[in-house]
Amino acid sequence: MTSLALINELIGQPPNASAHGYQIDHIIEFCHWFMGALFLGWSAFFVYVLLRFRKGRNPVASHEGVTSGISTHLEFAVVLIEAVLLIGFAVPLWAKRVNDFPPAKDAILVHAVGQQFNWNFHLPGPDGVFGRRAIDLVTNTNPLGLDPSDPASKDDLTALGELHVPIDRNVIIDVSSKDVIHNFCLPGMRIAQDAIPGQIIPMWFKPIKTGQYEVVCGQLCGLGHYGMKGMLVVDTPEDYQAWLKERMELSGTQSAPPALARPPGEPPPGPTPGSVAPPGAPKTGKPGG
Amino acid sequence: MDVSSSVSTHAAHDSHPHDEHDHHELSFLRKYVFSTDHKVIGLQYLISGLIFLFFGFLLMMLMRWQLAFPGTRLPVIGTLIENVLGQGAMNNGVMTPEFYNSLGAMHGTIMIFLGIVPVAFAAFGNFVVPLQIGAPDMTFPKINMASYQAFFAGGIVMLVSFFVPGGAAKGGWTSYTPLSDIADKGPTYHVIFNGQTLWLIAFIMLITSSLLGAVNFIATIIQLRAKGMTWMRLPFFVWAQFVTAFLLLLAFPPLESAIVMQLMDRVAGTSFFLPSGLIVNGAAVSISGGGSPLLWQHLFWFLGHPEVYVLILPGMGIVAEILANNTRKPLWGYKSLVFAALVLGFLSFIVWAHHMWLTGMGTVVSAFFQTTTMIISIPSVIILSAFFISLWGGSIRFTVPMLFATAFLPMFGIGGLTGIPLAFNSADLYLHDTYYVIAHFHYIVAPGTIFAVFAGVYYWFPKATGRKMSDFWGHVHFWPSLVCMNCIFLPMFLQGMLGMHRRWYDGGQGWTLASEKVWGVSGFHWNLPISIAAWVMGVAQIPFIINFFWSIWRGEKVNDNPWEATTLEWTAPSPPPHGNFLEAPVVYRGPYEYSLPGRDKDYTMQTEPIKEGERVLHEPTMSLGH
Amino acid sequence: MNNPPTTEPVDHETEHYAHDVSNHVRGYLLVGATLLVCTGLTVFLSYVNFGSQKANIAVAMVLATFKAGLVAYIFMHLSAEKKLIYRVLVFTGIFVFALFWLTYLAWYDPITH
Amino acid sequence: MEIPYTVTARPDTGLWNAKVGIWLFLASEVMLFGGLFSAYIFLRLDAEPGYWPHGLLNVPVGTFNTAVLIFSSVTVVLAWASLKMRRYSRYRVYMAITILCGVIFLVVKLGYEWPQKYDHFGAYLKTSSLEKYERYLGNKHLLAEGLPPRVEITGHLHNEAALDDPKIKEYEVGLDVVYTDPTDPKMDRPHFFFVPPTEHVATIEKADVERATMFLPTHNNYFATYFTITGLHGLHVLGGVIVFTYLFFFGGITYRQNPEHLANRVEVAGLFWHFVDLVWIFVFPLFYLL
Ligand code: HEA
Ligand code: HEA
Ligand code: CUA
Ligand SMILES: [Cu+2]
Repeated sequence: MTSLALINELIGQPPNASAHGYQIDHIIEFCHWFMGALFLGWSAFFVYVLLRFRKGRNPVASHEGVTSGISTHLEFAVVLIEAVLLIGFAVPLWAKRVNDFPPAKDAILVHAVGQQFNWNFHLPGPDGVFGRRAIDLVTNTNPLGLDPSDPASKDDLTALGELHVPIDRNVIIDVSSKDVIHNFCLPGMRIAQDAIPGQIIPMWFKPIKTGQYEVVCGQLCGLGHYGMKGMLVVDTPEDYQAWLKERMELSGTQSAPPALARPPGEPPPGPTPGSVAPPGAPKTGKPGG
Repeated sequence: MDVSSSVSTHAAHDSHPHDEHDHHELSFLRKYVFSTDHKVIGLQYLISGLIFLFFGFLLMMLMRWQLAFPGTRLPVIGTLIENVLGQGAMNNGVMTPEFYNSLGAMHGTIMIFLGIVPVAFAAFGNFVVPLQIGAPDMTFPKINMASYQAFFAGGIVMLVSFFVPGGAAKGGWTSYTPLSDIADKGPTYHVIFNGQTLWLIAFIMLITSSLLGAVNFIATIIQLRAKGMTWMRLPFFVWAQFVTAFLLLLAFPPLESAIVMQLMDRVAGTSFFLPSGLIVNGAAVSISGGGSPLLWQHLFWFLGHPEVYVLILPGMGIVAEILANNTRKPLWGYKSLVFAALVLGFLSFIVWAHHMWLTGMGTVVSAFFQTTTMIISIPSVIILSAFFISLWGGSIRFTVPMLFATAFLPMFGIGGLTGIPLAFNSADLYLHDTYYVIAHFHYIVAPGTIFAVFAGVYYWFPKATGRKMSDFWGHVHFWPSLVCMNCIFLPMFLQGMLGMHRRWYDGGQGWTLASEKVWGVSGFHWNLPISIAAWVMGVAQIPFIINFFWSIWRGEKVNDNPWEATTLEWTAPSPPPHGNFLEAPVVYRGPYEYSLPGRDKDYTMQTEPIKEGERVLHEPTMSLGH
Repeated sequence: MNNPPTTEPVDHETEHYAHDVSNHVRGYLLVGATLLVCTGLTVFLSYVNFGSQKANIAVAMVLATFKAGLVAYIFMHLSAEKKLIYRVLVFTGIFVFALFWLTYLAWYDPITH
Repeated sequence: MEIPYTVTARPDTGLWNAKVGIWLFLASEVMLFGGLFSAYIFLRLDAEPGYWPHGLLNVPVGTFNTAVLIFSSVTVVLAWASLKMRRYSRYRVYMAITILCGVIFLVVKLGYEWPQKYDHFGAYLKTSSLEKYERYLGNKHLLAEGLPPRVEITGHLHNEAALDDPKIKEYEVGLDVVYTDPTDPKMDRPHFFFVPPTEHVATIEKADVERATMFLPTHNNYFATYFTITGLHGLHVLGGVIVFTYLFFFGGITYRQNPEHLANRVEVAGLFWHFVDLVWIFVFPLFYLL
């Protein structure tokens, strides 16, 4: 699956590293060919006309000017090409992005929660179940508010800023935010998604090249916006396992919050907060996981 | 003998032509400050708008320093600003991130709402529209004055906001919630005197001003057209203003409602745009919650998109007038131009969500908005094609206004064309909020609309003052501006394609992706040539400013119709007296009767009666009334 | 089209209209009374159980629309208004509708997996 | 040149200037209230069950105010009609009544309805505590009836100091009548007549409370929209009253110069007034009744 995005490379787009990315590059490419043709065509016409009909060369103007209907054909062609781009490429591509999520059981599942100015990642661990998170448990050492009393959270992994995924596996990331709107943007993977407080919106991609990829926060989120950088590391399966192990050990020591007994009157652990919209939250973004 | 010279001889100037009941001289204040005369108001708008435009540019020149040399002292000016605005803005002469964000938000806001809208819409609309339709004034002169005053007050509040603790608004010109809802709410929070709240208050004033202006424009065009000025004899500029006024009239109020709600959120503690469970700085925010951040975005872009056509339509109108005049032939496809402008206006209300592709939109809605966005590009293509084709067969005079109008065409073309990839949400996955978007719209508003504005200033200057601006200095202004504009904005496409994002205080210095090279220079290092071009651009405006003021008093005197144009404003004396026309004009023909065959002059005024036996070309008709 | 249409004001038209007005007064009173009755009805019906909240809202909105229509049509003289005003209002109506409906669509078209 | 068509209609459009102007302005007003109502609709649709309160406003007073506005709409047309028939003194009478109606509306709104709300108290309970207050809430009964649950207890706050003083650990609330007998089917729907809070004082522990405030805009999105929309509507009423007062006192000057001109002005002001009435026709059921 090589990219044939010539123009894109020419104007500086870095190489694509995800399975679907070449399609995105193609549509950008087609657009640029189309725009380039229009631009060059009209520019040539424009320059010719300016020279040919300048006052010195053509002292008397013609009242009628152009009488042929050529421009109508041209406009029709534009409509046609735009329609093809739209119906043939853009709409199906988007449908694939947002409707055809790969089955969750075979995919790497991650929750990404934005905050000023960092990304928190939450992985379900070996049991595949995300532990409960609650707002009132949020502290500096427990930025996600993970509930240690929830059995499902025992094996969960959290990471700040850096996320590892294995190559050639589908990755589904549920994106949300604790404070303001951020945007989880992976230029290398040709994917991005707003992180909106009160909502959880999933996105997915399949990395096909190992390496390090910057996660950009693509939405103004305050004074540290410019430095809100995450890192996505695409590992070989072995390296990925090593990373998991390392995280596991770490969470066993420092980063895990002290195990508290559930305070009296506290309801039994429910689903992950955030995976159920809080009261009043817009109902977009179905429960994740 | 043609009508223009018969009604507007210079002798007639002295015979005080207007209404009998105010023959005493007006005081200076009534004449220039609290004037109800549309021409004076137009000029007030023009001067204040240009000053704001220049001010907005100054802000950007500051930002360009930070982008080119992140974290380095800004010589002299840095210390100056530090002394005026304090350490929150400049720390030891180095710009703070807060101040950078303030500058960005205020650059966007000021350029759009205090610069281009007042100049392109309000100033030219006020000055030119009544003259072009043969009206004595606007329908509601007092409301017209109120409109200017509301604008002025709004501008002052906007400027004042730089001086309150915490500085001016920092949330971008889009003021997305929750960021803007919670902005400035630190320990020193004052309910009113903080940047974001003042931004909102200023906006209410600006919206009021625009609404009053829009009502006035539409009513004037409907009611005060001269005898014989049928809809299809209106100059295209008037049509453009007509559609623009409708956009302002109907798209602004929903934003106003959103502004009121954000104001309530900030001042009264409501949660219109705040969902439950927010944690800011590690602490839960005490609010009722249950609001929606996206509601703001919908209401904002419901205005935001029509607004961009507010920025471009008047420019297109100005360019149309100047093209016809300087090619000495009628605009090609007048009827399709009018039709395209109307369609553009209508559709601009139903494309807004293309600014929200990444907010989690499903297939159905995004397909709808992609389709409408594609469709709306068609009328733009029609308009631009008609302009290009209009050049064919002309006898093109490259006067200074014409230079700017000519440059407008490809510049708008580049800006418009690069809107197309953005319109596909899948392509926008990559391009959203990168410098590609910045380059896209600046090509339209900066070398596009600003050039149209310059063209208009040079073109109608003789009507407003009786004098002409210098051609030589006009050229000195034009060529460097054209070159600089492209040096500023072309490289931004490259930066955007690299993945560099907008609103980056460090200009990408801390990012690996910005260290990739494109065309031999890394993305980050492209900032320097861009900034230099921007500063040179600033210098290139000096000839214009000097030329402008010098020509008001010292420019070459010219007759009432120096460009040998056909539309009605050129039948009035220069400058037109109160009440505009010495006699009510009567219109007999279309707006662009240039180079009619078998005449000794190559232009025929709209007021010139149809000669007996004259072959009347097919004239399109249309009725909006009754 | 090439001869300028007349734009002189015509006086007799308004005179004629003024004469008509006295006949309308009874109508205005009647409409006022209808509006009051409808208000009472709205209040009353809101305490009647139509099965669901939605149904109650629908009933109230139908009545409100009817009342608003009366105000607009009779009190605001839309019944005798010129086409131009209608056009402005039709477009306004379309845009408000677009604002509600398209936002509604976007609101309930979520991405899920 | 004078500005034409200020009084008489332009033949080809059939309209005089201010008529065009006011309708354009009203079109923009439609969009303004459209924006606000869209907020109402979406916030309400999104509200969790129990979070969009019902029956907290005083319906008879609201009905009275509605009637006042409708009545004033009639008098303002009559004022205009009197001018058309050139009966100036009658015009003054109708105008005076209209102004009076506007003032009554505002006084009732600002002097009675709003303060009554500021004086009322509501406490949202934590989900985990709902069970504990079941005897006030009657949620089992509501569930059986298929009605949305109650998650809030409202009434008169007896110890107002509790609002600010963290040392006080509970609220003492003189309950609204609903909470005294929550399972009575009569309580399933709001009452028409306003019933003041009872003497039955309940103690609500702060630890069980999610959020408690007086009925201010901050209390919940219902009150946020209520105060914002009625506030903006109130400003419009105020604007109308000011214009009418001007026309009442200074209309005579215009009338003597050209009675038709005054009639037009009254018509324009009246159009605005009817619009304000029209907005209220929607506000009333949406906030008071549903
Ligand atoms: C006046 C301003 C203006 C105009 C006219 C336009 C016009 C268009 N815009 Fe743009 N746009 C903005 C101002 C403008 N825009 C701004 C300010 C933003 C950013 C806001 C922000 O987030 O801060 C933006 C952002 C923006 C986005 C969102 C991007 C993002 O945030 O990710 C999109 C997406 O669809 C878009 C699309 C379009 C389209 C399809 C057009 C079309 O209407 C264009 C149609 C025109 C053509 C198709 C050109 C036709 C020309 C020819 C056929 C001839 C060519 C010949 C030669 C070149 C010689 N614009
Ligand atoms: C109409 C709108 C408009 C205009 C004209 C401009 C003009 C310019 N803009 Fe701006 N810009 C915006 C609207 C506009 N911009 C918006 C909306 C944003 C987004 C803000 C946000 O992120 O929220 C933005 C953001 C933006 C950025 C991105 C910042 C960031 O994301 O961090 C940059 C970066 O270079 C930039 C640069 C420039 C430059 C160099 C010009 C130059 O082209 C300026 C040229 C100006 C002139 C040439 C002035 C001429 C005037 C005179 C000569 C008058 C003098 C006469 C008298 C005093 C009588 N702009
Ligand atoms: Cu987070 Cu920008
Ligand atoms: Cu847009």
